[in-house]
Amino acid sequence: MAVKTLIEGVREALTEEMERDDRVWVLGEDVGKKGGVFLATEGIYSRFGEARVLDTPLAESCIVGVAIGAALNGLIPVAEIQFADFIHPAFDQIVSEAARIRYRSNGDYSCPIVVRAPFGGGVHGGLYHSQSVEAFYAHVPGLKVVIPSTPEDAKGLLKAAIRDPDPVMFFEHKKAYRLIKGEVPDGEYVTPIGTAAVRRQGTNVTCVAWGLMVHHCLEAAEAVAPEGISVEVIDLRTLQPLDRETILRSVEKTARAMVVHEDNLTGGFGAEVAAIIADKGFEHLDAPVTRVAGPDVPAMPFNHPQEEAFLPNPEKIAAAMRRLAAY
Amino acid sequence: MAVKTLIEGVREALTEEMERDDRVWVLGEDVGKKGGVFLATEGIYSRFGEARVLDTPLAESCIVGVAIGAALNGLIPVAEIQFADFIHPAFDQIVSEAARIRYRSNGDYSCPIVVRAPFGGGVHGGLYHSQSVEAFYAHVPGLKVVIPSTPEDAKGLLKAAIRDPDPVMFFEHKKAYRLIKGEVPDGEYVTPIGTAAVRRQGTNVTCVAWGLMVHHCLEAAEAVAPEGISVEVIDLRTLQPLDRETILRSVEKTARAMVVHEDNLTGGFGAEVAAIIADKGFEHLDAPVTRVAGPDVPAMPFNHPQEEAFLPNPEKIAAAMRRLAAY
Amino acid sequence: MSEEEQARTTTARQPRHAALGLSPERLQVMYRQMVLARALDRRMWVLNRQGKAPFVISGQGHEAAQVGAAAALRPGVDWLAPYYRDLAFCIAMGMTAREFMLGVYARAADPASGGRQMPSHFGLSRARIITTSSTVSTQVPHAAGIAYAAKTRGLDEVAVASLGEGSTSKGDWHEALNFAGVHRLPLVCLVQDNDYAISVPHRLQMSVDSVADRARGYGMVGTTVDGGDVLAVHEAMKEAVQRARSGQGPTLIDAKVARFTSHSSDDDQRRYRPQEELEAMLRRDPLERFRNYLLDETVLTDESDELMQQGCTQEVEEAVQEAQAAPEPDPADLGRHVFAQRLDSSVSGDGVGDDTWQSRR
Amino acid sequence: MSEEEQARTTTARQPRHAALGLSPERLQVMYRQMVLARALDRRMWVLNRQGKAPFVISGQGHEAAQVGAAAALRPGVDWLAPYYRDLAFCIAMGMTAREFMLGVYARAADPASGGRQMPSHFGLSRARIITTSSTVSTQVPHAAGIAYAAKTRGLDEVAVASLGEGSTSKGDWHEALNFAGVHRLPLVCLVQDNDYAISVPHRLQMSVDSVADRARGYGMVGTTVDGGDVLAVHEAMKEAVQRARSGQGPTLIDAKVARFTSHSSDDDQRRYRPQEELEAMLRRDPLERFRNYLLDETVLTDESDELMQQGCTQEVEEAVQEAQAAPEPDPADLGRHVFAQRLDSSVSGDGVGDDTWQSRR
Ligand SMILES: Cc1ncc(C[n+]2csc(CCOP(=O)(O)OP(=O)(O)O)c2C)c(N)n1
Ligand SMILES: Cc1ncc(C[n+]2csc(CCOP(=O)(O)OP(=O)(O)O)c2C)c(N)n1
Ligand SMILES: [Mg+2]
Ligand SMILES: [Mg+2]
Repeated sequence: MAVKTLIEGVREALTEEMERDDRVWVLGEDVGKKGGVFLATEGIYSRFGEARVLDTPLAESCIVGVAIGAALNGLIPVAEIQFADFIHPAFDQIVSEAARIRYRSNGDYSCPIVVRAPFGGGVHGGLYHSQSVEAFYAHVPGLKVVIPSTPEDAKGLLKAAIRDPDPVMFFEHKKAYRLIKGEVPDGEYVTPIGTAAVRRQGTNVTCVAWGLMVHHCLEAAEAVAPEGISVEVIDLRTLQPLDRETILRSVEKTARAMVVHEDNLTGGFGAEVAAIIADKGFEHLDAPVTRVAGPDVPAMPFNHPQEEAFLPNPEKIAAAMRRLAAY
Repeated sequence: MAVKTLIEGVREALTEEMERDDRVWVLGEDVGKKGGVFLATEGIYSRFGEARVLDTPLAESCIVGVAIGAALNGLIPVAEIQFADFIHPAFDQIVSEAARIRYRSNGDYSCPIVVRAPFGGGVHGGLYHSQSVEAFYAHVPGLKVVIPSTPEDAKGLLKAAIRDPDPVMFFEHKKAYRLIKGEVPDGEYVTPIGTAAVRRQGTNVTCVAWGLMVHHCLEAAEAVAPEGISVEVIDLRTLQPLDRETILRSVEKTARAMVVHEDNLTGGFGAEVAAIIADKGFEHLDAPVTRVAGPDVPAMPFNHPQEEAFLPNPEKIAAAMRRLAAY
Repeated sequence: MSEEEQARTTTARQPRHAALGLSPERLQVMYRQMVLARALDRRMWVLNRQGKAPFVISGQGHEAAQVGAAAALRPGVDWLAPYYRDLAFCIAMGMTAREFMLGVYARAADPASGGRQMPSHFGLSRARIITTSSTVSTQVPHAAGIAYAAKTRGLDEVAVASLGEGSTSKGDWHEALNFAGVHRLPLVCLVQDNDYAISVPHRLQMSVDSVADRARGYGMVGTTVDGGDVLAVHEAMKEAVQRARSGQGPTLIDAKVARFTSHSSDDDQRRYRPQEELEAMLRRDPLERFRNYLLDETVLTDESDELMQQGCTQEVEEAVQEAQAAPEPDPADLGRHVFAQRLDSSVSGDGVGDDTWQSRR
Repeated sequence: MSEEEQARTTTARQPRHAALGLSPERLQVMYRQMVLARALDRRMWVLNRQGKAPFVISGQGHEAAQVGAAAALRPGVDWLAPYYRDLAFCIAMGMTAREFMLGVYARAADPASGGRQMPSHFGLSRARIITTSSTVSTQVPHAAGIAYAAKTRGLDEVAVASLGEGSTSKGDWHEALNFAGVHRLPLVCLVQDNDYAISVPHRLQMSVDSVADRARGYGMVGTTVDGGDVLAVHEAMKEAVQRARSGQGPTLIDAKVARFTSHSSDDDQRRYRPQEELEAMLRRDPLERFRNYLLDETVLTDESDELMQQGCTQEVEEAVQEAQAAPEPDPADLGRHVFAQRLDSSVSGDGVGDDTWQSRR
């Protein structure tokens, strides 16, 4: 085991999978010589060459559309969208095409592609380099949506995504890329898509999160622990398919639930988690299902004070934990 | 008052607003001579001419993008997207542009456009002429999302949308176009965006819906009434801004809540409504917050048996009402 | 070859088809594909009027362009990313009448989608016809991706993207053609320009007479052909395929065709097209034109034609009978093929809406 | 005109600028715009190294193209849909140094966005510079819409869309140019081709040397110009504007420029551009070139140049001081300008995340 950053986990997964299977093909803007704007693909171009690591034209719909076509003809494309904010032009190709290839052909065709994109804020990205987009895609049947929060998972889940027979949206929190370090097992492993991880055991409050927010929740949980509030933190890891069992089992124990995400509140994926708890976990609930999320403004401003004001952080989360525990 | 169809309400609103204000400009595919594929703009071309009713090239992103630009230079564009299923290519222009013009310019610019699109199934539309897309847009701050369920509202809300200083997504259930008839007031009126309508009073169950589903819920409510189940049916009319007060006031009374939509369940707008109830209405709740929705398949099949199986209908809704009342 | 033909070839000009390397037998096959497609298409409208086919979208008037193009391809090797008017194209690539009619009836055995999609939303892996949506132009980047994979994997395969002229206005078309040009992919883009996108006329769709004028901007060859002339289209396509296979990159072909029917069964083109235009158009039937050529060249006789027509009618009738009798899709299968494996956790929610579905899984 | 100049004009050739109708005074204004833009740009990088400007994106090397183009426009009448390299363009259209620096510092008084956007995301209604996002090419349909409104409202206004060559690969670009061609709109699309889109070289972006080759396919005129030559760009733009204003439709101009700096402060172009290429490029400074021309034509002297440089430096310093001292945006304003009216019902949810925000509204 060695301590690595989250982005190293991503890079290792790509490299190992490209070694393992020569059908794996990386494409995107600046993924080649430059190694990607975050250097997620650094060294991959020099190792595998232009035929397997393609700097595409600046056209997101084309990137995903070409990936779909290439998958139909035997490649396993891993497309990088430079920022999640710029995935919107590819919305149609992802939602109406990739997600439905198998369904609409009644199983005659399939679409094993991965679409990777860095998301999230707190890096002075402004309105167009900070967005969270997971809620859009988690609403679309036919897509899997994966968001790792640790280097180990980044590697294991990306490997699973590349091996998955269906399209996987793989979102990487850009602030977590270098901030989050952790042990990465030596040797080959794959982390199955579809199971949440309980990152911290607790008995009073269930706190559900994904991506960087998991770490904020853990910090908040530590902050309230001395006050006698015991928080269980669940890292969803994959939003679709969603591990409802782990969530509901925890709520059964704690009777209090909250969801935390960076995306704006209304219609965020937290709504789905809250709705499931309010339905399937109702009989166990002793308090309102709470959400901590970005406010309903179009996106996160560039300037520091407003960026700060937008973002959920350990203090804001801890305050919500206290309120919930005291209900 | 005269009895009219929902699509007549749409057409009257367009005609009257174009009469009232010559900045109002209709654009879209086939909106001209043909009068739109559903004839929503029938007669408008012959009345106002090509300069004010433009058949655009087949390019949805262009339709919305051009509408934004025209709005910046003094027009009030009402863009028709032929089917909500084909709005996805315009996702970026709607989400990253229209919704943010005001916010990102700190109020220096604004974007008074309306984007109309027929949505929904039950008309043998198959995978690509049946979709519900409201959840995507209701998640985007900066957009208003309006879905009328009656001819009166279709007219009054569309007029309000055209007069609104901000971008409004206006979704019309295509099966409701001719199926739903109702009184439309004579003379000028505008229905304000942002308030729900209680379509039926009740004391045992709160049932929240929008679009065609409102009518299914009313039918279901009648069906269970003889069994002593009194259902209050709320027609949201606008999803964004959402009239939380009306919802919560009703739940306070009934202590039981359900949401019905045609869109697939996971991440549908019903999740948001359920989450709000589970939070702000928690202390009043006596039963799980229930959702009746389309299943999590990529879209509604064309063939009749599977289309039927997909769609929520009065029987399915009534069954859920009974279960909820009996909890 | 008949004696008369041989005489003619030796004594006078070489017939056009011979110059293209098309044997009389090949011509007969092509003609039959057109006849069969037309017969299926017409039958589909009858079914629509009978209330048996709720939705019809038609290829009548486009057959020469499609069959001419297909004749330059190798079924099962080359790929087709078709659009909804490509009935004749798909027939020529290997789709059977029966397979098509199963789609018209939206039967469980419909190989394109198991009855999930509207008719004419083609797809058949056996024939390398990819699955298509209704959203126009989305298939063009797919074709580019297929061609890229072929090139990078060293496979001798050509990908054809087919679409209408209106659909070239979409961003996806541009993005895909640009990509294909950059990588000199083995791709042919066949635009079937029938002058209308539903009701929107050519003049409101683009400012050039031929979309092939755009080829140069993508660094590719562009050709405009009379899409009513099966041999002209074949010639253009043959050259394009040669170019693709020899590493010389993509081609953009603009075939001028005629849309005989309304856009679909939901449309009435008399609302927006002048009567004279419609009449003039219907006089220019590509099928007639090919028949006359074949009769002239004695590749066909009135008798053999009659026989072929009958054969096609019968084939269509059998397909209709079979499709009519075939079982409808099972509502229990609504949840199949969302993913490779069924995921219980993706099946969620309450209400009978998805209870129905869940209960049968 | 100086005596010497007059002598030259009468005795020999007419100077290029005179042929274009540009007076020496106008040239001086243009030169000053370039000098000021360059000075602001360089200062911004210094601020970045000092940790005062977290993000920088630069127009150095593009100034001649921008100022040459702007000189053909009427500020306050014609519209600019700019992109992030258009500092000199915006200066020439009427944005002040102070306004720009308020954006670099993301201050509350930043007129483009109140500090919400990254620097160089221009927007200034007073100068008819529309608000822009980071998402490339989205502004091109906006410009088309502006031009359409101008045309349909009978206004004598021209819309200019400005973008990089990489951004022409996007669907929005195609869709907008097609639309503009169909309606012969008063639009000019200025592509600033600096050979790279971040690290992606021209050869992987498109298969033609000049994107102007695509003009014909949109039924419009296309020109390729040396974007390092302010007068050449001006000439092309002047013609385009005349065309637009006289109802002859849109023009596509491809101006070949050089990207002197890395893509942005987050990039290092030495990673992907050869050293020789960088060195050769830096020797071709459009600002130098214009200065030499002006010195040759005696529109400028070393002394007047020195004075102008000093003036610009001072203007920049004042702008920096003012911006530095200006207040930051108030977190309480996070929720402003989502809609015209504040909507209480759109403010929802729990947790401190939006409590903070809600509490201050
Ligand atoms: C993206 C998208 N927008 C709108 C539609 C609705 N629609 C279906 S066919 C069609 C016209 C297509 O015209 P063209 O490309 O010329 O093909 P044709 O039908 O004339 O052969 C339209 C607008 C669609 N299918 N997809
Ligand atoms: C749709 C979209 N995708 C990706 C990006 C990230 N990005 C910002 S600038 C840029 C390169 C633009 O290149 P070009 O158009 O040539 O302009 P240049 O920067 O060279 O002037 C990229 C890829 C973006 N802003 N928008
Ligand atoms: Mg057409
Ligand atoms: Mg560039």
